[in-house]
Amino acid sequence: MTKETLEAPVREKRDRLVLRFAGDSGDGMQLTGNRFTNASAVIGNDLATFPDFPSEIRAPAGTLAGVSSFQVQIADWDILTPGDAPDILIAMNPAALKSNIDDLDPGGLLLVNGDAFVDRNLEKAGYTSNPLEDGSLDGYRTMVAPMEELTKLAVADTGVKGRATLRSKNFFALGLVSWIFNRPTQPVIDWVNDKFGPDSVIAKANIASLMAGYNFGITTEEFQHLYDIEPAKLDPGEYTNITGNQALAWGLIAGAQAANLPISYASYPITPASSILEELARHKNFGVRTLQVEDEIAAVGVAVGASFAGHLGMTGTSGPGLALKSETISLAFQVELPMVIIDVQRAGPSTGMPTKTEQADLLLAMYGRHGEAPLPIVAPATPAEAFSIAVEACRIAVTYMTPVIVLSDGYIANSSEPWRLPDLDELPAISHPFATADDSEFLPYSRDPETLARPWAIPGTAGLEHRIGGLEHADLTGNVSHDPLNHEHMTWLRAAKLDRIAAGIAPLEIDGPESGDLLVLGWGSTFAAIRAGTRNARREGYSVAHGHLRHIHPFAPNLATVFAGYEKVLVPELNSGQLAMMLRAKYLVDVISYPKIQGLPFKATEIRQKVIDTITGTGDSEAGQ
Amino acid sequence: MTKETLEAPVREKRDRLVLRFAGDSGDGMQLTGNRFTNASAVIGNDLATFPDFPSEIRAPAGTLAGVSSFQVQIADWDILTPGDAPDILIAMNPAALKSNIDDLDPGGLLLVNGDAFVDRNLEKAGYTSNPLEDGSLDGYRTMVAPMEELTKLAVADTGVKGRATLRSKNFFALGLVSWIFNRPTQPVIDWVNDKFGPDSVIAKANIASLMAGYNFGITTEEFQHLYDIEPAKLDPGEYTNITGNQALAWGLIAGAQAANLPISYASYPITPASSILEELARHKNFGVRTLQVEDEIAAVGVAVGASFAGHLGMTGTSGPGLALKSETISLAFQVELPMVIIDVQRAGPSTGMPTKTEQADLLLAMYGRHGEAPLPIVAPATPAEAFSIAVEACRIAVTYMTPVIVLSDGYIANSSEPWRLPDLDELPAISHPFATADDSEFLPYSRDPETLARPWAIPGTAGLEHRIGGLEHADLTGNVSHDPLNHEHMTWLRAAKLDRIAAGIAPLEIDGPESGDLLVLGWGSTFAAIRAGTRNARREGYSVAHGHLRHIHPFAPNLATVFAGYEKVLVPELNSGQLAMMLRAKYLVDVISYPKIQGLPFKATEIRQKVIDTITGTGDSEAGQ
Amino acid sequence: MTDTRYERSDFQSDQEVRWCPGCGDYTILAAVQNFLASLDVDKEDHVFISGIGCASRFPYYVNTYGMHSIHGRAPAIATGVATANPDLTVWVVTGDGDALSIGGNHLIHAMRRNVNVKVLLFNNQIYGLTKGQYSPTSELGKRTKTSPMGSVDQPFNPVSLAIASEATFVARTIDMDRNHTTEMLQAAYEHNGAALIEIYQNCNVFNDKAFAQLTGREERDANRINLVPGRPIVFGANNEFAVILDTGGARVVATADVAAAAIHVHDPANPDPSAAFALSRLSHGPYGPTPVGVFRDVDRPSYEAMVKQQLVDAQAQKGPGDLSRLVRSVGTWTVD
Amino acid sequence: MTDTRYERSDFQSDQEVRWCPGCGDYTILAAVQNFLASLDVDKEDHVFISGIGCASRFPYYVNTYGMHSIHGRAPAIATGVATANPDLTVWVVTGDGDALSIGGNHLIHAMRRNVNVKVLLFNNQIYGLTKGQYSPTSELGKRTKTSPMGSVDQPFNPVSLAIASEATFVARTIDMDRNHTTEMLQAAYEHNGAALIEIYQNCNVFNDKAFAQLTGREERDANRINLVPGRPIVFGANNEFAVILDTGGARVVATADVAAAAIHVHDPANPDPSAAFALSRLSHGPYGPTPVGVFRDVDRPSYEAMVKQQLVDAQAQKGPGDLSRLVRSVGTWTVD
Ligand SMILES: Cc1ncc(C[n+]2csc(CCOP(=O)(O)OP(=O)(O)O)c2C)c(N)n1
Ligand SMILES: Cc1ncc(C[n+]2csc(CCOP(=O)(O)OP(=O)(O)O)c2C)c(N)n1
Ligand code: SF4
Ligand code: SF4
Ligand SMILES: [Mg+2]
Ligand SMILES: [Mg+2]
Repeated sequence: MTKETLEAPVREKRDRLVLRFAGDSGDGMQLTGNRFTNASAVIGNDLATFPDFPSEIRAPAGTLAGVSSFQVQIADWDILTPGDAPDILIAMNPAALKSNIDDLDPGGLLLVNGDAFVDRNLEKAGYTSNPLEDGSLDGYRTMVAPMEELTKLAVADTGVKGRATLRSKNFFALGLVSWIFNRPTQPVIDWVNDKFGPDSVIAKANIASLMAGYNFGITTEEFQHLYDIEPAKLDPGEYTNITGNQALAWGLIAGAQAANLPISYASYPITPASSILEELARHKNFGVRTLQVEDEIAAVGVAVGASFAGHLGMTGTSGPGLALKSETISLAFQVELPMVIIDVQRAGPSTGMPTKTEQADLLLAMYGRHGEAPLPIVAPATPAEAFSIAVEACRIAVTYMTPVIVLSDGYIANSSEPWRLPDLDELPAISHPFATADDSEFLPYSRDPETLARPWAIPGTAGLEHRIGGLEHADLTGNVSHDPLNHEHMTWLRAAKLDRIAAGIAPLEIDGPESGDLLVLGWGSTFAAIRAGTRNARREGYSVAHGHLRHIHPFAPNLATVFAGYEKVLVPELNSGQLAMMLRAKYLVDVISYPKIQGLPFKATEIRQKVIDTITGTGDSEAGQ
Repeated sequence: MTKETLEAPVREKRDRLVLRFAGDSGDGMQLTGNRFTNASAVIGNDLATFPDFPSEIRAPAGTLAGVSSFQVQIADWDILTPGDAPDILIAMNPAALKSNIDDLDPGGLLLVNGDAFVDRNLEKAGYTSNPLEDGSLDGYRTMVAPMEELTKLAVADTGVKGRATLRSKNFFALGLVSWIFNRPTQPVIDWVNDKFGPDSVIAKANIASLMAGYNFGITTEEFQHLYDIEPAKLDPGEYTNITGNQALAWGLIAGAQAANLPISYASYPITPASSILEELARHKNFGVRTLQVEDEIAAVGVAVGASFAGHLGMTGTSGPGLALKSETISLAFQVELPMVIIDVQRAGPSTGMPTKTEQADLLLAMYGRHGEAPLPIVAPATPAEAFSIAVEACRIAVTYMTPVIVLSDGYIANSSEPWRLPDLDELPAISHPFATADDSEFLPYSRDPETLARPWAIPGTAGLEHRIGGLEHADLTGNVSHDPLNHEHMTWLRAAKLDRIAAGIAPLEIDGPESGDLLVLGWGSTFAAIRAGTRNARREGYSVAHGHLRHIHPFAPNLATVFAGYEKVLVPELNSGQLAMMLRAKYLVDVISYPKIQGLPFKATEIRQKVIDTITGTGDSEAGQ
Repeated sequence: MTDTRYERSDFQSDQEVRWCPGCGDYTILAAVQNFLASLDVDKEDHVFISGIGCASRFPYYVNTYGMHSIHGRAPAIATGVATANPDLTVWVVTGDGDALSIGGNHLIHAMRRNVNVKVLLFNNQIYGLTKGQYSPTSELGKRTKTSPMGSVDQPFNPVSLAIASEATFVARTIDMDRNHTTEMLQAAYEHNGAALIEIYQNCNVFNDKAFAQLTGREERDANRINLVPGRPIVFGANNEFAVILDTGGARVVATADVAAAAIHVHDPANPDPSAAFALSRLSHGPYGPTPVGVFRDVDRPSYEAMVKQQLVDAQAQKGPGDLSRLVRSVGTWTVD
Repeated sequence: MTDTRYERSDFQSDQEVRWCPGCGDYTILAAVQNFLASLDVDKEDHVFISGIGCASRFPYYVNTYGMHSIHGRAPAIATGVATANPDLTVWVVTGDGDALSIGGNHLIHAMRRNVNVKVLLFNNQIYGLTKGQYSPTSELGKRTKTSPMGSVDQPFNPVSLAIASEATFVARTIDMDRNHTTEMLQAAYEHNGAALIEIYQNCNVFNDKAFAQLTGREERDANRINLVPGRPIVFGANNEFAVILDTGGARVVATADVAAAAIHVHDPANPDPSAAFALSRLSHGPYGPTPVGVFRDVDRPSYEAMVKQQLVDAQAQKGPGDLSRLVRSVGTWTVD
């Protein structure tokens, strides 16, 4: 079997394709998916990814609970979501097949690691007969490759031994898929060499497997149906592929740099927020101090102290951690220090489903503090947007001297998409209200008339010595005060900052007609599904528009005007209707809540269907929240 | 000066009078007020009290910051509030005078401890001239008594020495006031003997001072204008005078007894909740276990453990503590164990004004948990009602297997009122869903079809061994599950408990017409002021009714119907409009919020005025929240 | 009831065990299940409370009552269980992060109160569940995802900390040594009051071989110091090393270099914890000679026993609680 | 700049001091203000962070930078301040409840990390601010509002606990002894790293005379053990008592009964904390002979110094942070 003996393969051109890699947690599916994504990015496809981990703990190999998957959509146009259902499924073992096959498009391509379909594994996955043999896969284009056998042969000369010989089988799969989709192998090879060192046994084994898979594709008749996807017509510019947590971390660095402030980021590890700490810890050369501390309360405490000392104090966590931080955030609010607080939401309540996504911490962020303590909240709509949202959070925190909450979620955190690099020189400078001493008495609670920010007087500055604290204090002087009218005054004054922030927010932009039957209003990670779903419905002739909030508190000031243009308002959320509740209370609009609480993102098709049902009055979509 | 030489004093009959005792924190004003109240209760007056502490720390003697006061209204009819402004002010020093005189009714009676008006004290209070001499008190009926001098003389033979001789001067004042208001001294004497032991020096000194004050009244011409207040025409029954925290503690004991469950109450001291722990700690003979633990998180943790082990786990705190408990409450919710959580609200945010009252933790109680974790919330309207609300909280917790939050506040906690003792035998039995083993497989997340309560299987019961936890779990079995549809199902199932609870709640009762211009809807400690204010307005011909929520979550099912009867709805709250927000969102009614955020309760006159303004459309009352 | 009425399988739940293959948690689970089966305690009287972490999955696998609670709070929850029902045998399973990072305060307070709970602290010197960040027992300079340039945090010595928290029972064992683990479980079980067992546990995924010096065939003889009550502390393949205690603390010396009488005789029952503390300082992380065994085992009334006694005393003094008297206790008046 | 450029009044704020008359906090405040005035440190470089409690009102009265934060969290907040700006002199003022009850975890972690903060723990063995509940240092059996039948909680020994938390500096002093307090402040100030000073502080309202055995005219001579580095530990009016250390711990003996060489010579700089720990056990609450002075004072790099060094090293290795390179670090492609 040499190249020459083969006929030229069929090349089918597609505008988009959805792939899902599925295997055991130990099979390296996330890595495989990421490398495939990267190779696709390099040749200019647009893409969106969705990694899905089994649960927070490693399950025994081969079980359903241990299945890990990574889905990516690649396209020659500006796609938004990682796709609803895969066109191609790569299944590394019976459990992966079992838990993913139902999602595969009928007629879709199924690529299977045949070696894994032995009795023991079939049993672990709960199969009573071998699906590769019992005809149950007849609806799909199924291709079975002896991936383990071939990997073993491929790595024979590289020096790996024993169990490790099988470790590279994901690279075999990647090589095969690269051939089918006409992806270059060089970016993968470069990455492997960079990661493991070109002389390492592991690099050699991975590369040998990769090429074995690729060559297996070339040489096997079965794989002669190839797909081409042209580079996407993205806006001109320089792109990189980025996950939400990475974008957030970089955005924090950029925001603090724009404000000319050092970062102190204190955190306690928690899924899915840990990788922000991990990413920031790698950039100490930016003057970023990262502190892994004893718990979430300490983390936000450290951030308060750092901000008091003139740093931009930051802390990041997920829901359980945000709950724990409540009391200290209330202090930060009361002493009016800048701070960025990140909550990468996951499915709750309690420990819930820690690796799954949800948007159910919104009301905790809004109201989860004792006393009257309103805080600004912003939320990125996509992984890449987390960069600019982080910068925006820094801007609000420093400009208005207030803690700011960023609500991201597990989906945004781990998913990736191409990000057009912004012109970094054009990031707006953020000016911080550092106080300087003059002859007059220093008043720590005097205010900038425009922003209502109080002056930030940094320890070490002569002449500005002062004390702050969590007790109610008199306007201007900050001296402890239990005066009833002062308390009322201060309460409204602190709340008034939100109005000032609102005044500085861009109006909400609408995708679609400015008036019509239905406005779909979303926030956070539901963006892609809503945008795709509403556009699809609009193409079918429905009068629907999409608005997406980046500022959850305060709202963009034009929101009431926007509402006025539509018959109905639909709010899809990955919670029981939390934003819907806020909107109903504030605008007295009979917002229709569309909740999904499955630990999974919306699919574009779900949104499209709900849009149509809502407009036509079918389905159960008329129920209020 | 013997009795005989005197003319018979003038006796004026009044239907109600408001007294305020004011002095230094060290002067024992709370004790004095309480004893006076008790003596009034014993002769059958209706009454309501309002203790007001200076701040959480003892300030230097004689300063404005150190002033402590106790207000009581006594009446011969069913009054509701401690009164808006005092008719009689007892001022023990210049600072007490200065910070209270503005509240005294013009023409009111002012009783002053003249000995305290020396230069040093005047200066500390910020007086530049002596108000007893400079004519500034001319508008009042002022009576000055040399209380310290006379106290010293009175206690000369009792054996007290040195500085301690002056300690009893509050009893002198009490004796004098007892004379003026024709209160019996015996209840005070009994109490003193009981408290300090009849043979103790301190009891002797206090009693000597008390009688000296009383006799000073008899013998001095100045005090010949006396007041009589007849016993109130209260509903027949046996009464006691009770504070909110006492009522709460007793109600918890009663509720647990009704459920036939032992109490484990775990808490960490915090103003104004500490006295619940202190009260319960005194009743170990009821089988009440009280645990003072290291912090609020441990407290709620202990309660979770106790409930798991088959006790009725309870915990109590104030706002900062509730914030800290959030994460663990989420666990209690997720594992569906019964628990009573008390939040005695105080003015926030952060440490705020710890001794002042506020209702600003409502949304924290509603939403202060990550993920979807809706909990029932109940709130007492008056101090005495805290008893039945505590019983109700126990009922809901045990019947529905859920944590329940009780929202009290500092005003209710410390105020007292006469409480007509309920027929304790008629307290409804609460049946707890203890599981028993049978042959079938035990399903820890099976449910009572009516209440949706899961079975409560107590460690130690053979055959019911099972594991629960904070991870999402499968319906029925409780095994860890990350199944998307199961998560959605469980989320709605847990939420559905609230509907079942709603079905068991009595409809909201309305005081006043069932339809009309205005409904004033309140919750918690604003009851008395709203009831009095609305009744006064109604007597003046305004069409206004008052409804008061005891169940904040879920709402009484008839609420929507009630709203339909009125033109407008006004919601007065000691916060920025938190209940108003909830009502607007749920009912899309343009509720008008009337916030007061001063650390003080509403006054009846404020409510009356706001009612009139709202109905007539004057004032700024038309602004929505 | 006989001593052998249970088998290990009686304490195995129907849930699939989900740790990484090779994880030290498996051995500990087996040891505990076997130990439970050896006891004459009804299985429904055991309660396992855990926090969050790999170790904290433990209760799911033991067929008794159990709660997989939240991160760091197990000692508080267990306090609630034990105080409510002192007849139960309450176990806490926790990790080094769970017990010493977020849960440090609850742990030290449970120790000082002497709540009758048996705390099994699986110390793998890493955060396993969250995938490999350093923990409060990780060595200084450790490079992990969150400390790419090395950790700058001095680690805790859990045994020292527990002793200073007024613990009445503190021991250490190693996952790989099933017999020793069982001995420690037995001693903790027999102790009346709070008991902490630090179990060195290998996380073969994120911190493999952390305890190699104690478990490695070549290293272990030279490093493992067995603490045996009433016995002079000697160790090494041929007992060539000994431990002496002087005013400078505990030190390892060559047995040959000291008089037999100078060798420290281990006495965990000494009310003064100073010697136990000094021994705990021999190890700071298992780098070099490390004592295992019971460091401290002294008597003090348990928290729940005292709580219960107060209820009994109160009833003896005031009679059983009478609600109708209570509500009348501050005086009443009657309106007709 | 001279050594005497400040007066006490420079460190007095314009806020009225609001403790109960007679409270031990007044003396400590005066000692600290005088001490600050004696230092050659610009007053704007001091930062006082406190929690909640009577003691925690302290920052309001000191005319430097300060924060009266929330209950128990001062060590964490101070860690943030110190790490952000190692040039500041950071003080934590806390109470026995604030530091050891709700704040216990932050305290022990600050100690092990060796954050360069000076913790002044005002131990009055009671909750003052909340009006007299027992605290984690209250003696067993103490009757308070929340323990009407007596507390059943074994108290912490703060010095033992700090030593076991890997603290590099631990001392104890008494409010009434201004000179000794100042000495301890000086020693803590000079120490590079975390320093804890337990200050026995009389709460004359809720726990009066708790320290009478150390301050009472008749009792103090027989009970106060002064720890002096390099000196044999003897005490009593005529040095009639001595402290010896043996394998059973520290003990008080009659000086006459032992050889001079047997008396323990105090060495706070000993890297092994065992002797310091043993000495800490002499007191458990000030009931009987109680050591005051510096128990432990050893060198270890401070947390913030190491944090800072890593920034310097990172810059040396990778150059100063370049945002435009960062965003390109995982590869880019260009669309025209
Ligand atoms: C409040 C909270 N914070 C953080 C986490 C994330 N988290 C879960 S386990 C863990 C640490 C696990 O380490 P350890 O206790 O040593 O257990 P191991 O996994 O090593 O057995 C962390 C940080 C959480 N679940 N909850
Ligand atoms: C979260 C929280 N819980 C409880 C309290 C109430 N509280 C304030 S100070 C204090 C204890 C004070 O004791 P300590 O720290 O010993 O200080 P002291 O008043 O004795 O100086 C308590 C329980 C609070 N303010 N915040
Ligand atoms: S991560 Fe480590 S501790 Fe956790 S299960 Fe795997 S090997 Fe065990
Ligand atoms: S209560 Fe005690 S500690 Fe607090 S100020 Fe008064 S005397 Fe001092
Ligand atoms: Mg661990
Ligand atoms: Mg104290």
